Amino acid sequence: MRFVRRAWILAWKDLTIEWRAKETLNSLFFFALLLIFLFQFALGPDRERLSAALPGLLWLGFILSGLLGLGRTFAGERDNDCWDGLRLAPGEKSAIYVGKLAGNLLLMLAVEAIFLLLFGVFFDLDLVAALPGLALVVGLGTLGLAAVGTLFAAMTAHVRARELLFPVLVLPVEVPVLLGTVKATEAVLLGEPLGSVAHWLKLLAVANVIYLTIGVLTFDVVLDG
Amino acid sequence: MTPDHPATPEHWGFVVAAYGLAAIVLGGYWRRLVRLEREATAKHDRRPAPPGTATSR
Amino acid sequence: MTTNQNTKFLVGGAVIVLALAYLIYTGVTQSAVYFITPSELAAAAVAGKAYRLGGMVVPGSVHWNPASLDLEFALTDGKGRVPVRHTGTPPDLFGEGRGAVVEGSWTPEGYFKATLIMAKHSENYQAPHGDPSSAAYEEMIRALQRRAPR
Amino acid sequence: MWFSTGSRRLTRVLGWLAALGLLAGLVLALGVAPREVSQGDVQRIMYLHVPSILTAYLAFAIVLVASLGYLVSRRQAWDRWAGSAAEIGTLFTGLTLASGSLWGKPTWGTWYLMLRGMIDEAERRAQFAAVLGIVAALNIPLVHFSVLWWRTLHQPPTLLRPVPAALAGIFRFTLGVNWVAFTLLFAYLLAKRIRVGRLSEEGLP
Repeated sequence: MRFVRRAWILAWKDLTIEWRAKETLNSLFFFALLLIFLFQFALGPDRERLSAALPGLLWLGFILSGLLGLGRTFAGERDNDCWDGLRLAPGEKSAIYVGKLAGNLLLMLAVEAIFLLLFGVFFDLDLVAALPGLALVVGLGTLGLAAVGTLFAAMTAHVRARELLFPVLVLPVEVPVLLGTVKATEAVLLGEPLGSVAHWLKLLAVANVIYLTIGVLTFDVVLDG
Repeated sequence: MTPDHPATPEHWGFVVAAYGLAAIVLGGYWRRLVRLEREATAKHDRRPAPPGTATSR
Repeated sequence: MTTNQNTKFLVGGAVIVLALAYLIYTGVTQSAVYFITPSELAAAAVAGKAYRLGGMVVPGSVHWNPASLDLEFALTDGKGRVPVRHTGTPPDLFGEGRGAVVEGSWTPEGYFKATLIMAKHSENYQAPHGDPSSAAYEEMIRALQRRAPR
Repeated sequence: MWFSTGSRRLTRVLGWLAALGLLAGLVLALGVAPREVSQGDVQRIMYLHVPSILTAYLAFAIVLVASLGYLVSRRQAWDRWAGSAAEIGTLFTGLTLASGSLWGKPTWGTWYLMLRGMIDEAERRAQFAAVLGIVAALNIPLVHFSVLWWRTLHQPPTLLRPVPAALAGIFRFTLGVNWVAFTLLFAYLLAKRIRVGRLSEEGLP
């Protein structure tokens, strides 16, 4: 219970800071808007090409905005010299990981919801029908992205060229998550039953279990480094 | 590859290219290791080893 | 390494091993390719909607113009028959009387516009020659849905 | 650790065994093994391809174990094992690039080494590399299945599919000899790489 409370306090702190300044949320919102315009320019008005590429584009948007947000996970602690505060916090260090992860997850889901809404409006998607399936797939994929991203963000926080190294480290790990989510999103948008992508959902679930377990087990090592 | 595609000389070319590339890559790495080992041994032997270096930490 | 930490690592390791074992088990017993059949499409076709459609290429229905790359054929499951048009070269294993899965959309003009053709090769689903019974087609559709084990 | 200066002779023996094995494997693969009926002579690449990827998997398993060993004991020797095995594992995955069907796998070794190159301080480098090594090694089965499933729907490349069904005796024997030879070569290179790392003392790049 103390573990959950510690994690919650940290997530609450981060979300409060974010809510007051809205720094990340605002810039990510405009980033999403910009990406959608870019996609439209890049693909032209051909509706068929658009609908075929849509699941990939959607995840490209999630990944790009997610990486931007995740890379800044520990920016506050680093820039304000509070890193030692994290290190010296009493109790299980993995509570810090879980707290940071929860904060990231909420922020990413918020941005993705806005993104989806914009996609629905611009590309004329039937979001209501696909919503339950889409929520499951997006939730699983985002958790996989955030679990690795939060761990690696702590790892690269004090490495030179971290802005470059962070995405280079995260993206190759996310290959299975990306393939799975794109395929599952495609099926959901086509109106296929979730059972048709059950193997992908299992893969995503297994990936999440593995990433989360590694994160919890190794976070104290990463924080000390 | 269906059975009605007979093996053509290009296929052998492909095989030879793959094995040749492997030989070059592995051989190159091996030679690099040998060179590094020679250099490291020379450097290692030249200066008196400070206490504790012979065993790894 | 305290005992507390040891337990943590043991439990974590066990969780990871179990998750991977489950994945490998799932991976070996693979699931099916999902598509709708021509009769299902004919029953409720929505123009402009994207579908994945699977069936047998009707013998004698393939017309290909190598100059314009226009490909026309029909897919059937014994009950329904859907005309398909595609621009591009047909894949290697594509052929009359063989199974194929196409991705694309149903057009208001009354044909299926395919953006992707996937042909699968397997002895299991040769055309039900001279046997137009629905049982033979069902067997072929089932074979087509099966993922090729590698 | 195990490969102290005294075992240089063992390393040399390992090297000769590997050379002999590779020679035998090559003769079997290109000369003795018959032409495979459905894929033709190009199937002979499999005797190079499959042992390479299996050896790479062995290397990454060693990275995983050595990384865990480092985190538990904090001994630099474990880190040397992890870094050396990763380097040679990347080399072997690189060999399979030529036949080009296993994309996604060769990449991770490269960025593992990249992270090592970017951190100067030895202890922090070892810690982070250990965490990354664990993540990357456990990710391999996930990558394997995702790439496999992705490709089974979109036509898999016809070239270089494993020989279907029961692999006939001579094919299996050739493959086995090559696999053993590659494993010996790997052990030899690993021993040499670790020795170089220990002698140059500044740890691994």
